[in-house]
Amino acid sequence: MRVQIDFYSYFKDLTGCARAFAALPPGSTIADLLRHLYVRFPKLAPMQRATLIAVGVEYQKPDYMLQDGDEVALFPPVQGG
Amino acid sequence: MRVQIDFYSYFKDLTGCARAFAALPPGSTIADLLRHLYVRFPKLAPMQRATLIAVGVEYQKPDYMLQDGDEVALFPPVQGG
Amino acid sequence: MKRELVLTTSRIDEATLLEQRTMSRGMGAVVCFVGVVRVDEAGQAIAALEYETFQPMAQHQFARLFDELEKRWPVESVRLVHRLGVVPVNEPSLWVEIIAPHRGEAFAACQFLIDEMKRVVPIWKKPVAYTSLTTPQ
Amino acid sequence: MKRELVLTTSRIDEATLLEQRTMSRGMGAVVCFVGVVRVDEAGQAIAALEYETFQPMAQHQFARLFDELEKRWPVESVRLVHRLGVVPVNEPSLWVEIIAPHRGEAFAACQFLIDEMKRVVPIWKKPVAYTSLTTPQ
Repeated sequence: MRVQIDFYSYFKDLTGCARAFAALPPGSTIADLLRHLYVRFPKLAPMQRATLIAVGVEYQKPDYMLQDGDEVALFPPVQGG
Repeated sequence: MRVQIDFYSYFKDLTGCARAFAALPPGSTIADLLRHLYVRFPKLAPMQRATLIAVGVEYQKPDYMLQDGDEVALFPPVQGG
Repeated sequence: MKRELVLTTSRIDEATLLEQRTMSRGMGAVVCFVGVVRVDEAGQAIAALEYETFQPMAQHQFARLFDELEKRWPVESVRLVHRLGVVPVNEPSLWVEIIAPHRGEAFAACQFLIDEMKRVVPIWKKPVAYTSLTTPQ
Repeated sequence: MKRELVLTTSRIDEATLLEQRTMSRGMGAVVCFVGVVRVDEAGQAIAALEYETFQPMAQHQFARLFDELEKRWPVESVRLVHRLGVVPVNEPSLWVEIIAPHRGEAFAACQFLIDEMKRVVPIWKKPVAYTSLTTPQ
């Protein structure tokens, strides 16, 4: 299956892109996706504890099971106001 | 000595006047003044526990020693806003 | 700390107060409170509230509260307008604005000022009923 | 509960927002918060902040917060404007207004909304430095 990953704020600078795609085995979770991304974008790895993850417009946890076509967003803590 | 007493809010209705004067022996306290006023204006007496007392523009306690010419204000709890 | 205190029988003009706002470049937070006369006072429909004050004492007590505010928080500006006399339902009786570097201190200072005002500043209100000639809205 | 949410790159026009305020006769409290870009961000003098959002998610998360607000307090109206893009120092980036029957609930709801926004709504800011061509004011 294939998921889309959007990066926001300085995560775009760390990855060098705003959007990426990943092909993952069926049944993969967000944790699996992160392992994949940390290899591909090593500068993201140190941010792990300060990374927020959404699928669509909802926050999700690492054990969330991804579906084909999911749009995942990865970003640092929010700072509105 | 002689002090001036101003009443505010519904205390004016209870006393029937906005201002009164009292002649008191030297060394009288606010407590002494109140005893005098509760005889003169008996409808004030039941309000005793909800009465605020100022001399000039400062709140004072019953043991405050009055001076000749003091301007005392008596009023119910304040309700600005 | 800039201080403005207005006790007035005129209508509170929020638009003009907004226009007159100034804040320095180090300030990050404005908290504004508007107290408005509600139609129901203690379960009874009213037409207005009538506010009375003992003005010299009110001014003195507000000055003391402003002093206290300045001691507690790094507030750059406090402006407070309290209307007196008859204030019809749905019109503001109180307008308060606090300007401070950060949100937390602006909210704290604004709430402190209103809480303390309601404890020590000699202002009283009494309901003004609808007369028999007036149809309650 | 009336809800208005605006995410915009335009300047926040407080005067117009004030003009558009409506409140019913049972409401007694308006709390308004304005967040303004400060000249010093983390000890460094800046020229502006640049705000970025993930807009569909921001709108969804604001809607969830408005739902929560409505559950917790008898708020009649919530209006929130967040500016995006480059916001110069001394200009508002955030404007929030809460209208409720009483002061306590209006303050609580306003502070809750801002606190939660800063926790869950995907908006980020980055400092915009003075360039060598600009003289810091």
